[in-house]
Amino acid sequence: MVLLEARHIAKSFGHVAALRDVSLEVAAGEIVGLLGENGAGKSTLIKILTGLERHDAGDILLDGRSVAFSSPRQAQDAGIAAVYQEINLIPERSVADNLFINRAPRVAGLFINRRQMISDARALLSRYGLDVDPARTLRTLGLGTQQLVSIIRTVSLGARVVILDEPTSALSAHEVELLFGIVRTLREERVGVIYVSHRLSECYALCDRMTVLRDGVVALTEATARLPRARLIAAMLGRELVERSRSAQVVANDGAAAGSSDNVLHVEHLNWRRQVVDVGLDVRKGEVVGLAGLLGSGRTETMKAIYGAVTPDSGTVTIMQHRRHRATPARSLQDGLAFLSEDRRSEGIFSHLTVAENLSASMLRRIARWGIISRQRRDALVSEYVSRLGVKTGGSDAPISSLSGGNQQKVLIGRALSTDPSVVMLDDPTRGIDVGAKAEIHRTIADLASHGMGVLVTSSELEELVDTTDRLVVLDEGRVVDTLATAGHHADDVLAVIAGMQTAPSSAPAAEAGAP
Amino acid sequence: QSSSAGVGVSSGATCVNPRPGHENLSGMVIGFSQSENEQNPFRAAETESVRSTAKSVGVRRLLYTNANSNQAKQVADIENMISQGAKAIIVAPLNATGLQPALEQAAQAHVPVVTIDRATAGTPCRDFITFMGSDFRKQGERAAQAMVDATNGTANIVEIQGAYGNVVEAQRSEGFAAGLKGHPGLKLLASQSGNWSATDAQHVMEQLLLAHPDINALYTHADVMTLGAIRAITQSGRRPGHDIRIVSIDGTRAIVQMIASDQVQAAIETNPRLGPAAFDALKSWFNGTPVPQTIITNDALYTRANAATSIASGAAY
Amino acid sequence: MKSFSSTLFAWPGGRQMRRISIGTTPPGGKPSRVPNLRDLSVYLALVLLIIFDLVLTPGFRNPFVVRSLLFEAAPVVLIALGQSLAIGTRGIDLSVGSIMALSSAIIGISLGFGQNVGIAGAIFGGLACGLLNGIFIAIFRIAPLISSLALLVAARGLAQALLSGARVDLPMDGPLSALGQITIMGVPVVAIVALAVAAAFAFLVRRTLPGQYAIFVGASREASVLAGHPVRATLIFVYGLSGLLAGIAGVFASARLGAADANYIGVQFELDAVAAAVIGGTPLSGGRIAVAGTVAGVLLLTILDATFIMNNVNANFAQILKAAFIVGALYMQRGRA
Amino acid sequence: MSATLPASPRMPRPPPAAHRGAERRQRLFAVIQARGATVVLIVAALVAGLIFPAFLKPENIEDLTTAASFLGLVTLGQTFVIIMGGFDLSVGSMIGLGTVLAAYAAPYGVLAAFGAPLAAGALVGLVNGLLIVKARMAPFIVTLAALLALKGLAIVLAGESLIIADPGLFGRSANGALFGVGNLTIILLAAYAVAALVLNRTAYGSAVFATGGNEDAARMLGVAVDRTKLLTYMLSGTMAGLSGALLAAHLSSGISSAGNGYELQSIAAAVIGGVLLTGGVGTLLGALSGVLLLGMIENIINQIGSLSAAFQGLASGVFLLVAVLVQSGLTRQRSS
Ligand SMILES: Nc1ncnc2c1ncn2[C@@H]1O[C@H](COP(=O)(O)OP(=O)(O)OP(=O)(O)O)[C@@H](O)[C@H]1O
Ligand SMILES: Nc1ncnc2c1ncn2[C@@H]1O[C@H](COP(=O)(O)OP(=O)(O)OP(=O)(O)O)[C@@H](O)[C@H]1O
Ligand SMILES: [Mg+2]
Ligand SMILES: [Mg+2]
Repeated sequence: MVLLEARHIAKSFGHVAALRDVSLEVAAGEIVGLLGENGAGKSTLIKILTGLERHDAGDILLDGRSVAFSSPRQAQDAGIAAVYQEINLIPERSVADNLFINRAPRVAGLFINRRQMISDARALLSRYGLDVDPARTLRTLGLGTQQLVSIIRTVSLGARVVILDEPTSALSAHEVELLFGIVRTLREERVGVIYVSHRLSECYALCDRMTVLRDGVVALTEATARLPRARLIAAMLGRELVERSRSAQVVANDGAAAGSSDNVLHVEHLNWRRQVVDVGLDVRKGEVVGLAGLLGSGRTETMKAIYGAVTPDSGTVTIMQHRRHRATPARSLQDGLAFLSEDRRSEGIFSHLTVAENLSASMLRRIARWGIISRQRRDALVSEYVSRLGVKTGGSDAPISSLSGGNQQKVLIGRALSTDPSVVMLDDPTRGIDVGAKAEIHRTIADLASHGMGVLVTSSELEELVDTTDRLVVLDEGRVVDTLATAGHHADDVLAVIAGMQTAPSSAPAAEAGAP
Repeated sequence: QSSSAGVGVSSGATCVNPRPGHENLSGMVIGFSQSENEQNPFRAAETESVRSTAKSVGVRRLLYTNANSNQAKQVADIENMISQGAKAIIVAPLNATGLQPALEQAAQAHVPVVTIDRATAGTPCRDFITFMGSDFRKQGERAAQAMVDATNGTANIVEIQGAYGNVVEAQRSEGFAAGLKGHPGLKLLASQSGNWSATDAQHVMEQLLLAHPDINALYTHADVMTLGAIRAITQSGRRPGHDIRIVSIDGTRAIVQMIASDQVQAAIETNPRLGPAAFDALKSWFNGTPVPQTIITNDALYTRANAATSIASGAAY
Repeated sequence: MKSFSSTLFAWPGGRQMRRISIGTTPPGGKPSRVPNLRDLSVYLALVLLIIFDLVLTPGFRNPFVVRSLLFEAAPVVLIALGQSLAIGTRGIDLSVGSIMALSSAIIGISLGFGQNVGIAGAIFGGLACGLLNGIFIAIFRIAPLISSLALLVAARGLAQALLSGARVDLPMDGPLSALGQITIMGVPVVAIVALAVAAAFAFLVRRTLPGQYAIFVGASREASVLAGHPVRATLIFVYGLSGLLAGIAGVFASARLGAADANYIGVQFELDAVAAAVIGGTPLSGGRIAVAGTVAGVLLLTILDATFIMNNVNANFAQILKAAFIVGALYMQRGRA
Repeated sequence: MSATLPASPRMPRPPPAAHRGAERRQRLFAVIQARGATVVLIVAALVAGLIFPAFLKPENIEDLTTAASFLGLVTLGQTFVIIMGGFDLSVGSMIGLGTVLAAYAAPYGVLAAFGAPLAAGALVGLVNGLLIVKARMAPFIVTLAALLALKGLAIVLAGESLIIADPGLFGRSANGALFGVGNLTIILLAAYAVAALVLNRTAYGSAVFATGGNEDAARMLGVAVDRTKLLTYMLSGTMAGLSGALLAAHLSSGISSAGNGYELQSIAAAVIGGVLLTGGVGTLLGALSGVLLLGMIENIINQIGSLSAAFQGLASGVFLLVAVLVQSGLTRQRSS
C-alpha cells in the first residue's frame, strides 16, 4: 500500500534548478533509500515533502489524496515527520524539553508536569537505548547524542512516514546500531521510512529500495537486492568511479616522507581542560597523519588547541621549527598552519556572504597591500580555486547558502588551502559528502602531501582514515595511546588495536563495520 | 539678597496651620523636588535661589532631588524625602497634575508643601499650603502687547512654542493669541514647537525662514529658544531686532543684554527667585500665621527703556 | 616550498572531475546581483519626497534650502556611517547622540585653551568613549546594545556635569564659527567633509582589511575567529571609529548651533542613525553595510523633518507620520532581514 | 565498505579527590553564577544598608518596589520578547498612551479604566507582531516606529497631562495596601510569579524559549512560531498598557510623557538580569532583580540627597556599567 507519493516535483531557487522532475513513493513498512551526490536535491525534496519549502510543480499524495502542507507542523499532524540534515533542536533547553516540545504532559490541561515529563523522557530514551540524563541541557551533549535525541523525538511522534536526512553523519558506530534498531522497529510497525545517506553500506544494510537523484532528476530506482554497488555508484556519478589504489598512494607518500624527515608540526605535552591530556605528536613534511579515536575522544579539541581556537593550558606547538607562544588562529595561519572545522554551519561558513568572500576570508592579508585589498588578485585566486576544486556554484558571487553542503565544504577547504600553509588540519573533511566529492578530497589530500605539505586529518570513518593516511595517532579520553603505521593494514586491524585498548567490556561489534 | 523679590499679587484666600508648633526653620531637614534638569537658566536660577535661601535660613539639611522630567519619579522623590525625615517640602511640579499620591502622603505626615513656578492639581491647605509663580496666560497677553508696540501693529509673526501640551506652553500660546485679537495687522504665519530647547528652536527657525521668507517678527515662549532662533536668523543673513522683531519670555540676562543692544525688542519676565518667598511661607506656616494660597509674582517687562539699568542692578538673572 | 596554488591543480584526473562538476552549473551563470526595487527603495523614496516638496512645500524651491538641509544632515551622516559599521558587525551603537553632547561639552570647557584645542579635545573625547565602548564589547563581551546604552546615560551625564548643566556660547569668530557657516559654492564645508567621509567609508568597507573584517565578524563571529581574523581589534576599531565620528559630529553640531549644549545636542540621534542605516539597506542581522544607502537614509529623514516644519505640521502629528513613513520605507525592502 | 568507529563506552570519570567543603563551595559558586543579578542585588542592598541606615527600612524598601513596579511590569513583557528573540522599543510610549487612555476612561468605571489601556496595548502588540511576522520586518525598526507614533498620539490626545477628577476605586487599585503591603508591590510580585509559571510550565512558555533558542529548528519541530511571536508582542504591549493604567491610577492622571525611556531601561533591566539578547535564555527572577537594581540606583541617589541633576546621569550610567560588568563576569563561564 503506497503511503506517500511525490509526482513530478520541480523546484528552482532563482537560476538554480534544484529539482527538475522527481517522483518517489514509499509504502507502509518500506524503507526507501534516497541517494545522490552533494547538491543532487535530496534535502530539497525532503523540505518540500514536509512543508518547509513550496514546490513549483508536481503533486504530493498521501494515501492517494493530494495534499499541500505549508508548515512542518501541518505535515506532522498529517503523519509525516522528518529529521532534517542539520540538527534542529533547541540547544539551550533540556533533553526532555526538546523531546516533548509541543506535547508535554500537562496538569489540569494547562500546566506542564515537569516531573512526569522527565520520567517520560527517561523512559523514551532508555527504550531506544540512549543513556543520557533528560534534565541535561542539550548543548552540553556531543553532536551524535544530539542527533539521536532528534531522531528519537521524531520517531516517537507516531508518524506514519518518517524521513531521515543523513541521520548518521554525526553518529558513532554504536549509535548507528541504535539507529538501525530504531528504523527496523519502525518497519515492523508498518511505518514508511525515507532514508538519506551517503554511506552506501548503511543503505545496503537497511533499505528495501533505493532511489538515486542526479542533478534534480531520478537517475535510478531499484530494489536493493537487484542493485549491485557499481551500478549504484555509476548512477550517482553518471560514470564509473575510478578507485585509487591505496598502495600506490602510500608508496608515493612514503617517498616524500623519506626524502625529508623534518617535522612541519611538533606538539608536546599539550593540555586543555581535561579533554586534551598531555598530547604529543609529530607531522612530517609530506606526511598524512590521521587522528583516530572514538567519538568524543578529543580529536576536535586537540586540533583546536593546536590551532589556538581554544587556549591550551600548557604545552608547546612547533611549526616548521618555529616554536610558538600564545597561539591564536591568526598567528597559526601566519605561521603556516591551517584548520578546517568539523562544524561547518556555525564555525565555517559566513552564510550571508558570497562564495568569493567565503573563499577569500583567510587570504585577505595576503592579497592586500597597506591594508587595501586587490580585487583582481582576489578574483583571480577565487576563480582558480572554484574551478580546480570543482565547486558547483552559480558563480562566485552567489551566496554560499545556495550551495549544497558538500560544495560549501569544498569552498572551506579552498579557504584553508588559500593561506599557503605548510600544515593543514582537517577535522572530518568528508562529513556529509558524497562519494565523488569524497574521492576528490582524498585526492587533494594526497596531492598536498606529495607537494610537501603536512596533513593532520580525522574522519568518522576509520577505513577512510586508514586508506588515506600514512600514520595514525590514536586518542582515547584526550590522551595519545598509540601510533600506528597504516601501510599494509586494513581498517579491521586498526579497529582491533583500538578495541584491544578498551578496557570496557562492551566494545562495539567490529563485525558490523565494513558490511556488506 | 533682596528678599521676596518680585513677589506681588496674592489672592485673598489663605491657609493657616491648625497646629502651629512655632518651630524654627533652622535645624530642620527640608526637601526640594526639582522637576527638570537645569540647562534652562530659569531652572538653574530657581534651584540656586532655593539652595542659597536654605543656607541663609540655616536649615540643617536640604534634600535635593531632580525628577528629570519623569512624573513617577517626582512622586517617588517626594515620598522618599518624607521617609528621610523632611519636615517641609518645596516642589517645582513637572506637570499640572500627577503629584496626588505624594501630596497625600505629605498631608498624612503633616509635612507642609509649597509649590513653586507651576501650579499642580490638589486642594489648597490640605495638599499644599501655597502656590507661587507667574501667570503664564497673562505673560502671553503681555507678549502680544509688546509685539504690537514693537511692530506698530503690522507684522508677519512666527511663534516658537514650548513642548506641546505643556500647561505653560498652552497658556502662553492662548494668551498670545488672545492678545493678538483686535490687531488685524498682526498675522501669525506658523507655530512650531521648539521644545524649550535652543537647539530645536534654531532648527525650527531655520526651516521656517525658508518656508516663509516674509517673516518679520518672532515670538518665543522662552529665552533659551530665542537664543537658538536668533542664531538661525543671523545665519540666514538677517539682522535680529531689525529685519525681524523679537519678543521673548523669561528675562534672562543674555536676552536683556540683547534688548539693551536692540537685537531683541522685549521680554516678559518669569521670576525664578522663589526661594525666599517659599521659605517665608513655611516660616509663617510653622508660626501659625496665615499664608496666601496663591502668590503671583510681579513679572517685569524688559524693553529698551529699562534693559541697561536692569542688568546693572542685577534684576535680570 | 612551492606555492600551493601553483601545484595543487596538477593532480591526475582533476580535469575530468571538473568537467563533470561544471556540467551541472546552470546555464546563464551568475545569479543576478543586479539591484532590484528592494535595494533601490531608499533612493526611490528620496526622489519621491523631493518631488513632493518641490511641488507642494512652500519655500522648498528656495536654493538656500539645500544649504540648510546639508548643514542639518552633515553630523547625522557621520554618526549614521559609524552606526552602519557597528550594525554591520551585528552590533549597535546607541551612545552616538550622547557622545555628540560630550564632544560639545568638551568644546565648552576648553574654550580658554583656544578653539583648536577644544576641537581636538572634543574629537579625542569621542574617540576615547568609542574605544571604551569597543573594549567593553570586544574584551568583556558585553552586548553592544547594553554597553552603548550605559554609555548613552553616562556620556550625557558627564557632558552635563562638565558644563554644570549650563549652555556656553561659542565665540563668533574663529574655526568653530567658520565650520558653522562657511560654504563652498553653496555647499557647507561640513557637508563636504561628511561626503568625503562617506566616500572613504565606501572604500573602507569594500576594499580594506578592517572594513572586510567588520563584515566577516558580523556575518559570523565564530567563523571569523577560525578564519584568523583579528576579531577583537576589529570590534574595538569599529566602535572607536563610531565614537570618533560622533565626536566630529558633536563639533559640527556645536559649530552650527554656536553653543556648547550638553542637554539637547544629539538627543535621540542614535535612533535616527539606526533608522537611516536600516532604511538605507544595512540589515540589523549584520554582514552587510550599505554606505550610499545610509547617506540617502539620512537625507530622507532630514528632508522629512524639514517637510513637516515647513508645512507647519504639528510636531506630534509629524512624529506619527514619520513613523508611518519609516515603516513604509522598510516595507518596500522587507524580507531582507 | 566504510567502517565506523565504535562508540566510547563512556566511563564515568573518577570524581576529583576533593573533600566535601570544596564541593559545596563549588556548588555555591555555580548558584552564584546562575543567579548573578540576584546575588549582585542582595550584595548591593546590604552595602547600601551599611552606608545609608535608612535604606533597609521597610518603608524605604516599599518605596523602592512601588517606584520600580511600573518598570517591572513592562520589563516582564520585555523579558518574554527578548527570550523569544525580539525587542520591543514601543513599550515606553505605550505606557504614556496607556495613562492617557486610562484617564479618559476612568469616569466610566474601573473596568473601563483598565480595559482601555490593556486593549490598546494588546492592539499595538498585535500590529507590531504582524509587521514583524507577516511583513518580516526587523523588530527594532517596527517597534521604534511605534515608539515615535504612540508618543505623538498620546500628546495629540491629551497634551501634557490630564487629571482624573475622582479616581475612587481606580486610584485605590494602585495606592491601596493589603496587610500593610502596597498594592503595587503585590501586583508586581504576583505578576512575576504568574509569569514564571507561564514561562516555565506552559506549552506557550516552551514555544517562547524554542523560538528564541533556534527559530528555524522550532519551526521544523512544529512549534507555531508565528503565533508565538504574535502572542508575545501582544503580551508585551498589554503589560505596557497595564503599567500605564496603574501609573494613571497611582498619579490620578494621564501623563503623556510617562514611561519615556522605559523601552531601553526595560531591556537593560532584563539584560542585567541575565536574559541573553540573543534569545532563548533567561529567567524572570533575574529580570526582576535587574529591575530592582535599576530602582536602587535612583533610590540611592536620593539617599545621598544632594547630587546635582548633572551628576545623577553620570552616576546611573556608571552604576549600570558596573552592574552589567559584574553580572556578566559572574555568568561568563557558564555561557562560554
Ligand atoms: N535556499 C536555497 N537557495 C538557493 N539554492 C538552493 C537553496 N537550497 C538548495 N539550493 C540548491 O539546490 C540544490 C540541491 O540542494 P540540496 O541541499 O537539496 O542537495 P542535497 O542533495 O541535499 O546535497 P547534500 O548531500 O550536499 O546535502 C543545490 O544546487 C543547492 O545549491
Ligand atoms: N557521548 C557523549 N556524551 C557526553 N559528552 C560527549 C559525548 N561525546 C562527546 N562528548 C563531549 O563532546 C565533545 C566532543 O569531543 P570531540 O569533538 O573532541 O570528539 P571528537 O573525537 O572530535 O569526536 P567527533 O568529532 O567525532 O564528534 C567532548 O567535549 C566530549 O566531552
Ligand atoms: Mg542535503
Ligand atoms: Mg570532532
